[in-house]
Amino acid sequence: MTIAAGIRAWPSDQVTRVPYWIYSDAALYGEEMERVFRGDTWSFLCMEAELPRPNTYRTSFLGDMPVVVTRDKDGAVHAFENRCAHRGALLCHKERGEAKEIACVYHNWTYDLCGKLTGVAFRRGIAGKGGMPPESRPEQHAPRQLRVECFAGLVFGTLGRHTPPLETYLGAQIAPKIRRVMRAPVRLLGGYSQILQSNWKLYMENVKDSYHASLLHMFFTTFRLNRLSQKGGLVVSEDGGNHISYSMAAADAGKEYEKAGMRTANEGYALEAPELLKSVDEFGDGVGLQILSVFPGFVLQQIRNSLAVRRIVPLGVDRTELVWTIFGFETDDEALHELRLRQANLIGPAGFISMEDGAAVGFVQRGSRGAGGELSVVEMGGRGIGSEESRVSEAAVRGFWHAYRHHMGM
Amino acid sequence: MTIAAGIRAWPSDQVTRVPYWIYSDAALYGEEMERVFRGDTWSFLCMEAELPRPNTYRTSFLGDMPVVVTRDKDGAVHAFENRCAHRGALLCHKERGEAKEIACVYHNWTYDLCGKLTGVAFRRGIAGKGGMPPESRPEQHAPRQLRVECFAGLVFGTLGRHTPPLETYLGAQIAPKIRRVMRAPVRLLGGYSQILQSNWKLYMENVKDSYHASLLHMFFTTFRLNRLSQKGGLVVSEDGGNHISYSMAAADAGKEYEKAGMRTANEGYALEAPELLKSVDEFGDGVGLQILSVFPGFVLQQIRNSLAVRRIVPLGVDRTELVWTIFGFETDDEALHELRLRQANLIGPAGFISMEDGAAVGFVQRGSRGAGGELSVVEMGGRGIGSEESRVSEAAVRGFWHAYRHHMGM
Amino acid sequence: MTIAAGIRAWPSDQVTRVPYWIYSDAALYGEEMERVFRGDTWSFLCMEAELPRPNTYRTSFLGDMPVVVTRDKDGAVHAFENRCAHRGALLCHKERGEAKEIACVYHNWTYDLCGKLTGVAFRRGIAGKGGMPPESRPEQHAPRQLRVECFAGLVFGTLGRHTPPLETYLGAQIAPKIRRVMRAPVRLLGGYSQILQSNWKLYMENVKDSYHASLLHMFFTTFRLNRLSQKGGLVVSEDGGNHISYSMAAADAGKEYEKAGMRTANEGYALEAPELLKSVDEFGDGVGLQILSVFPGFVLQQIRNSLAVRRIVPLGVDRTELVWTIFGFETDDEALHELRLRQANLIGPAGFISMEDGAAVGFVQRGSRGAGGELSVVEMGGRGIGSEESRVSEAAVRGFWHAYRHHMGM
Amino acid sequence: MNFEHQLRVQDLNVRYAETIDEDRLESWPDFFRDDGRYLITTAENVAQKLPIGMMYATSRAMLRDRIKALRQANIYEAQRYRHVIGAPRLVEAGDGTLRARTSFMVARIMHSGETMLFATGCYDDCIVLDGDNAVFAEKTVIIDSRQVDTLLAIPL
Amino acid sequence: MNFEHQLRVQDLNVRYAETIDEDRLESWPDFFRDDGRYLITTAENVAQKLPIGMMYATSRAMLRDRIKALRQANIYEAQRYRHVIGAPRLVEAGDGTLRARTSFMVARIMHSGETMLFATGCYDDCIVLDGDNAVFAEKTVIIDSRQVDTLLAIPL
Amino acid sequence: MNFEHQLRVQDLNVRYAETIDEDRLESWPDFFRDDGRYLITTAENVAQKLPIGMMYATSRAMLRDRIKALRQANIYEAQRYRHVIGAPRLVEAGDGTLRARTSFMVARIMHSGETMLFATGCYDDCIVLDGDNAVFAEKTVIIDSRQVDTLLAIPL
Ligand code: FES
Ligand code: FES
Ligand code: FES
Ligand SMILES: [Fe+3]
Ligand SMILES: [Fe+3]
Ligand SMILES: [Fe+3]
Repeated sequence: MTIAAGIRAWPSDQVTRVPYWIYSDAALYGEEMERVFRGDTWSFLCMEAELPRPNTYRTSFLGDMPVVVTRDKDGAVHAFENRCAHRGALLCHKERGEAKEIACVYHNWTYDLCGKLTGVAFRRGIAGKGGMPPESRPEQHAPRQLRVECFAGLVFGTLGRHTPPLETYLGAQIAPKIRRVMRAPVRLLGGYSQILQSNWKLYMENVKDSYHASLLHMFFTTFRLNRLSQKGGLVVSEDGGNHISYSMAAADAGKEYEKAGMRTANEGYALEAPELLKSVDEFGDGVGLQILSVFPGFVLQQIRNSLAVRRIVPLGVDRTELVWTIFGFETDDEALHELRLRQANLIGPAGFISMEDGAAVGFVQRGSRGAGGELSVVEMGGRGIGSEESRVSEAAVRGFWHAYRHHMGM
Repeated sequence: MTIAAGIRAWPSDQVTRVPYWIYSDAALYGEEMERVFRGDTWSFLCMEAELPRPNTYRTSFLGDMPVVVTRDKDGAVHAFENRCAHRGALLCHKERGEAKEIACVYHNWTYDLCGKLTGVAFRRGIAGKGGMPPESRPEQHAPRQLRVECFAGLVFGTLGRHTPPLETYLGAQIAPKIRRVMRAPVRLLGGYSQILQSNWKLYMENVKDSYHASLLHMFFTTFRLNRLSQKGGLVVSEDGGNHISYSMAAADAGKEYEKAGMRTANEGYALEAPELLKSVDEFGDGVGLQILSVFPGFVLQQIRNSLAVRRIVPLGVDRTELVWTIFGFETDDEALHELRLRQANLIGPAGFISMEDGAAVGFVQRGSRGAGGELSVVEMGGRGIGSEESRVSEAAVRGFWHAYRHHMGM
Repeated sequence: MTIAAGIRAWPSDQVTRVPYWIYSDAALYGEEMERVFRGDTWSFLCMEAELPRPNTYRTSFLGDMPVVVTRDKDGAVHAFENRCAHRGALLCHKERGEAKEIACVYHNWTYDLCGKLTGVAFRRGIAGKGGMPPESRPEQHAPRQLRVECFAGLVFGTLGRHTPPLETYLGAQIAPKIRRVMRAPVRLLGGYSQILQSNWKLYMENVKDSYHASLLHMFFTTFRLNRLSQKGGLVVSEDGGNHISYSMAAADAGKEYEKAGMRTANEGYALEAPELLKSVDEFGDGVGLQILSVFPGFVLQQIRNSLAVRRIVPLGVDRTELVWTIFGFETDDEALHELRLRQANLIGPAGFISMEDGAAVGFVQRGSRGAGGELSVVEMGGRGIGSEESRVSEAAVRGFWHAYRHHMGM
Repeated sequence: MNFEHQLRVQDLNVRYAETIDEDRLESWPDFFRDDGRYLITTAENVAQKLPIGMMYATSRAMLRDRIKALRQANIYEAQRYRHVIGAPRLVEAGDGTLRARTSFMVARIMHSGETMLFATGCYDDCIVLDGDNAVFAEKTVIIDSRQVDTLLAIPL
Repeated sequence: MNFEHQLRVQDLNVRYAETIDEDRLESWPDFFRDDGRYLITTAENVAQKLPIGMMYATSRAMLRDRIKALRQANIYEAQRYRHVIGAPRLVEAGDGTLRARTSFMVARIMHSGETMLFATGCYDDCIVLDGDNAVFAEKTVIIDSRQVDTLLAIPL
Repeated sequence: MNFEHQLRVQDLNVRYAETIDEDRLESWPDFFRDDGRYLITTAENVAQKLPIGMMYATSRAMLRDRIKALRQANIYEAQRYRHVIGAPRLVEAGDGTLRARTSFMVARIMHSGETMLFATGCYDDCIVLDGDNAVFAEKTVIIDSRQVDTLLAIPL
């Protein structure tokens, strides 16, 4: 891809230094919507379970572009721009619903659930007067169709002409880890969203940053839910864009944090109601925590028995909505169901763990104001973007920038 | 007019396709304020009735530029920039008031009601010290005077040097339709405003779009207040900028909507209190609805006996204030007065009819996000901007773009 | 300094005319943050009294850039960017506090109170895995150190390489007037801030504008607290950037305002509780009012016995925070203390006097919208920037623009 | 002051607001007398003695028509209100009716979650008590701002 | 708890707020005792035990001066407030006075219609009841934010 | 209606909110019964009958753990709330417990002074009265918006 006029150059050939203007340049933000989100990338749109029956739809976003995701009468899933062919009104203005066809409210043009324009009100006028010229082809301006692939109950879409097949895009090491979590038919437990006062990239870096987890999130460390000293690993896809970070549930007795005198170490801190942390090894592999991300904006989370997908919706250069959908499985028994509800205390805007990510990304957005010309340092675990046994590494963050530069042509 | 650097080109020589970036380009918005609103166009400022006596004023806007409209001691109406010659403070910061002269609060410079600078505080200093050099000519920076014309009780203003006389600008077919409505001395009934979450042009298109009325506004159709199948017409001024759309009150018994299966057809829907729709033919011509617009931002409405003027105040590229002033006539009897109050239920932000326009323009602003490069289709009624018998036409919308391109030099 | 691409040119070689776009050009605003606030200028950061003990800190701003001001264990004052060397998070997210060292919450990197990076969490990894390459030099990206000077209990900082020593910068006539007010160890009385709906420069002009005081602020005039006819003067530093305006407490019996028929003259207006205006000549020089400003954003105020420092924090091209800190002296007796509390009614957002400045600057921001190409007039007291006996002068405002153009290279 | 009336009117207001906030709009007209009068206007219109309203009904039937139109005819984005209402200030009109003035704030929550302070103002009510029941003979909603964001579909 | 006191203080607060919101500022001082003390300060100042206020009066005369200045001397854009006030929490001080803490939110509505959540905080009051009458011996308005938009002309 | 219950529940709500707004969070769990249930969820989840919450506790001990974590473990910027709460609508459950629905608005004030309307919604409570004391057996906080700005550290 050619370098767009008005896009600033990356300061070096490395991804170990990131310029701060990348989080605050409004023109760049516009380019990202085109090149990253509407380019050759896969964006998570929704879960298949959110389209429970034929003739249902759900609205979502491809970057900042509104889209409609539908399940047609035959059960096939489609996605298209949420924009009328005529004058561009939103076709669906509800979060979700049932519909056999979609009628734009403005002039009543109609569409089938594939996004095909099926009717133009009074196209031939009334009593031979008015209406459209016979040669008009409004169909040519129909909402753009997304290429859609469903994988393990997750619906992804792309506008890119050269986006590789989803499973290839995910990579041989990441795809199986999605299947690992999505082990049974999904039961939706609910959702909410979090407005992050930061650029969207800061959140994706945060998710890929296995280094911060146990340093920012004292709750993790204190209760040894996740310490860098626990057995685990970091896997980055070849293109750098996708990753998983995982750790084994087995609490270690290590004293590295205490030795290093980390703020996050906190002996003699105990819960009055330890049942909060009770969990079961539902995946049978002893992995207590797996954070998985797919470039540009998808996250799949397993924290003990708390499962959720998260997707980002950029709202502006310094504002991002993070949409959480929490789920379990149809096969859950009452006990496991209750565990998931209780462990929901760990996640989301009020999560003992994840609330802090909301604070952290905002701190960077504000801390780097006035530092446009400066560089941040991404050198933990070296300079590479490869997988590592150690999570004391920013390899996945470097991977993110590797993929970003590729798609931005920077 | 020459094409401004940094204004994007119109995608074709037609007005049947409109690029979506036109609603979201911030630089373009700035140019519009200069070229359209402060160019060779007439903007509606207020009703003469809002300046009831000599020595009264009212603040208004020319696009985003604050202006003061006054009636001087001799009853003449003037308008000028609401900006002090000295350092630029607002001269009047109230909506309306009485004044023999205007004093800027910041340093007490004074103006007469023509906007002429009449006093500079301590211009000669105090005790021979300080004050302005004798050769200073602050008068050269006085607030810019608008050319003002009053027509049928409506006050218009322009900053353009080459704006034609108002009546010429309105056009031979439009001017009489203003006179038609403004049939007697005005009695103000009140007002309010509506904040539209859209670019200003989307609202003006909406007003000129005779095609949407009975498709978006079910209330219209259901009660046969306005159906495209009713007798009526669409008149567009030669330059395209001004229009009227009208329909006869006589309800038609047509079944076109039912045949076409429009969402807007709704048999067996009736009002418990039909008095809401009771009306009289006060203009004696059987016209039940007349919507009239003048480029760039004025609307005169007759919906049965509900009369109002609307003016737009752009607040930003994606925000617009729509100011409504509802009126009747001094000659109204109690019955007609009460009809107007009751029919006010049809209009404004809570209007059974017009509330939907507030939603629709926002839907386009959001629906077209991410579609900057795409085009909308304006082909109902062909490609021309001429008047038509049929309202199944977007001729007036094309007329708007014709006038817009002219003023923008696009 | 060279002229930046994309900065518009100053319209003449004079400072008697100021273009209105200077208050609304977003690109220019960004340049100001670099060239003015992070250039060769001194910004007031806080009072020494806000760092009462060793190992205390306070957050502040250099323009829009967050900074930390600290007092180290030896009592020395330091200031540095409030941005972590690693990924740029705010280092301190509290207004003020006690700390022996500073730990970034994101990854627990630590700093001493000089802003020196002292610790990188798991720099060497864990159990020989992960961590930073030995040759990494994150120290090179440490938060930028400000040069700091304390003067008469006030802490100033600069990032400029060529900023002259503070006392030189203040100028021979201004520095002593700061000392005059800061006559004893400070006792903090409290503070608040005011959000101004205007560009930051409009507030600084307002402060330097000795002409407006008695014309806008009727309270001043009515009670003869400050009339242009009172004995006083205006002093401007050579570079134009700094100023004092003062007037003697002795009420004059002059009738200039009454003669000139100023709105601000208001005979027969009296207070029921005149104790509000009771004051003592604590400085022993009969000066009842001294307003002092230092370019770009500092104000020191003595209004009778009401003492305060004010600093501006630009929040955007049309929004500014004005932070007030009100103080007295350790040596104050109860009577003087009570006088200060009572006279606080004169200042701040609710001040009988200063509330109006909040309104005035907003009036200019809004009044000049649409007048980007027009010029405001700054010609009171001639064209120079020199000191004057008369305060019927805008010399200090011209001085501001002189200094501004110098730093902006305009 | 009459404490019982105070608490009964407060309770009336709470139930009135809850009915709207929980989207039980079909029951909303029942808070009015058959010939109940309902008007939404602005403080500016009231100050200028201008009669126009945004919603104006002179009977419960008209209120039912309003709701019917909202449900069946009008197009608007899914949204809800949240009223917070102050204590009423009552004046006993003697004839078994009470006049009450009550301040309110209403937040509007779009289906997307976007929340704004949508309207502030006061209710100027004429309330009829009979037995345990209390209904509005007149309710004038005076909103402080002349500006309404996008549209005002749901009554206040 | 004393229900009568509860309702009387609530009524006092409602009338106090209404007087301000309806711009009857000339009557505002009458809610205070002759030697009434009125202070507007911020939670931050209170937390740091710093005494300064934004408005500070130690007599009803000073409150009248405040209003007089607003009406005759001060320049500010036309604006109104809308108070919504919670229920007071009362502590009987025994000596016929009550201490009350009450949360409030105040929206500010500019003449243009622009509306914002202008101030939130709590009233810390000392109230004197005599007979049917209730007045403030002390009213401290503690606003939660240290930031005030543009200016604070009208009392809270 | 039972005026005493009305006023007692109103008083309970005021003290509950004040405890949060004045950052006396250590006392917050005491407003609940030992086996008290506390849930924060959204109107959207409730409407779809989806069980997940943002905070969920089934005992006072869990509430104490929440506060302990806020104080000792969690990182978030200094902030405070201001609740304004409407009058409760009570339903006597007979068994000495009351069900109450109460509307609220909560403003959030950052240490910097930045203020926003942070949450609106209603409390769906089950309250146990014994003697002079009243505690929550269940408190469900249903926020109207699914969006939360940045984080929700302090309970609502
Ligand atoms: S915009 Fe959809 S039908 Fe016209
Ligand atoms: S700005 Fe108007 S007199 Fe100075
Ligand atoms: S950003 Fe500060 S330690 Fe990483
Ligand atoms: Fe995290
Ligand atoms: Fe319409
Ligand atoms: Fe001033």
